[in-house]
Amino acid sequence: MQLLYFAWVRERIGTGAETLDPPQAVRTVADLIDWLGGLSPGHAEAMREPAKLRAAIDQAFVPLDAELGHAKEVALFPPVTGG
Amino acid sequence: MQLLYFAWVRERIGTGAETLDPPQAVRTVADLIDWLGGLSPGHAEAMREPAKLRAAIDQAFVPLDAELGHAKEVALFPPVTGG
Amino acid sequence: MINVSVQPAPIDLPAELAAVEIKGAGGIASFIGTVRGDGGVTELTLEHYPGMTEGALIGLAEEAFARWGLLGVTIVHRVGAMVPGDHIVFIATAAPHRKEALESCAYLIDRLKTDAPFWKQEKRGGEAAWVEAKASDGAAAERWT
Amino acid sequence: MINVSVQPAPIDLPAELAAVEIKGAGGIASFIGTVRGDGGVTELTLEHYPGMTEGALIGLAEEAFARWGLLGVTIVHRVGAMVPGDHIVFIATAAPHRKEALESCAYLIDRLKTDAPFWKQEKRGGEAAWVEAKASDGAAAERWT
Repeated sequence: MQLLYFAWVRERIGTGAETLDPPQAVRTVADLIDWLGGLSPGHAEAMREPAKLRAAIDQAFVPLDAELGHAKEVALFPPVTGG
Repeated sequence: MQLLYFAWVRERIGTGAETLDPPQAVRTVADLIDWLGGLSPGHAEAMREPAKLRAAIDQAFVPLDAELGHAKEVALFPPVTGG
Repeated sequence: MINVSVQPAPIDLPAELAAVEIKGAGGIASFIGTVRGDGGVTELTLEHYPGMTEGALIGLAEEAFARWGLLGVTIVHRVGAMVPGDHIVFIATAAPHRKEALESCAYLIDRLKTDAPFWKQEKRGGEAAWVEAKASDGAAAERWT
Repeated sequence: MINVSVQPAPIDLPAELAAVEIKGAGGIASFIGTVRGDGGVTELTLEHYPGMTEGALIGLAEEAFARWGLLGVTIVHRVGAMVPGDHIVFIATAAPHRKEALESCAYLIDRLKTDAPFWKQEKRGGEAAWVEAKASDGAAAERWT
């Protein structure tokens, strides 16, 4: 699974993209956030407050309780601030 | 009193401006329209339907029942269509 | 900063847009009204009431400036003969935030339609006809009061 | 005609404005968002999600196009490093009449703020900070649903 990180999520983790293979038990975006938090101190810092995170699966915004299904690309980031 | 005419009011009367001295009995814009209608066939044609006329006294829009008072400049024209 | 112009010359959009950009503005809204060529219109002539027109536009600009706390307002209205595609009117508003810029721009074009002494005459081939005021313009202006 | 661009280059306002002018349009509304220099901001950096950003903007443009019967929509959003006064975003809509142009332009900037994956980082002197989303932006986007 391709993971993408933006803004302070990217900064805290130290990379904007990585390919990971989460275990079967990781079924939703919230599960993924929980699991990612255990990977490194940087990941832990980035995933510390799930309420401040937003997500997209295959380039479409999804709520954090969305099922990952057969997602190829999952992105995690703070609320958007463009315009 | 300086009279100004615009759009089809000007075209029907045949001039855009004239200086006239209405009698004392002409107290409101509506009186003026009525009086102007008797001046010439062109004036009559222009003043035929007062409901289609709008007016300004000294460059401020006024309703047709407005008193002329000491007006220096009175303009008569159809509803505006700019923009 | 208020900038009002009633002019026979074509509207220089890039220059007008650049002029309304004020240091500190977060949002600039603008509206351009153009001569539509539908219905067979070949020429449009704009007549106005010199003196009163400028006064009316400055009055509207000042009202919007105060009501929405604007940083800049530009109103440029062309008069005389135009052809389809030509720009009749350009309105731009600059504000710290987008809401004020967008609302005041809509306000100005709605109010200009009913409160400024302009008259349009359309030519279709050889036939000239004065455009009649639309009831919808009165309703659009009313919603701001 | 829909024209969407996400670019590091400065926005060429005169060219973009000219491009959205479609034969037959009676009204063109536009909005420019600029980098504000207040609060001591010296630099603004826009990060985005390549691929998803363009898709989101095209989706919004198509939605507005259909909902308001538009003749043209342009959305240009800059990314990368900018300084106060620079243009971040340009939105323009062309329609037969002013109401549709003005409403759809306001709609697009409101929705862009919540529905397109951009993130702003402000620099004040040496200090960099990610801008937090505003609750008012969510409310502004909601009013169109």
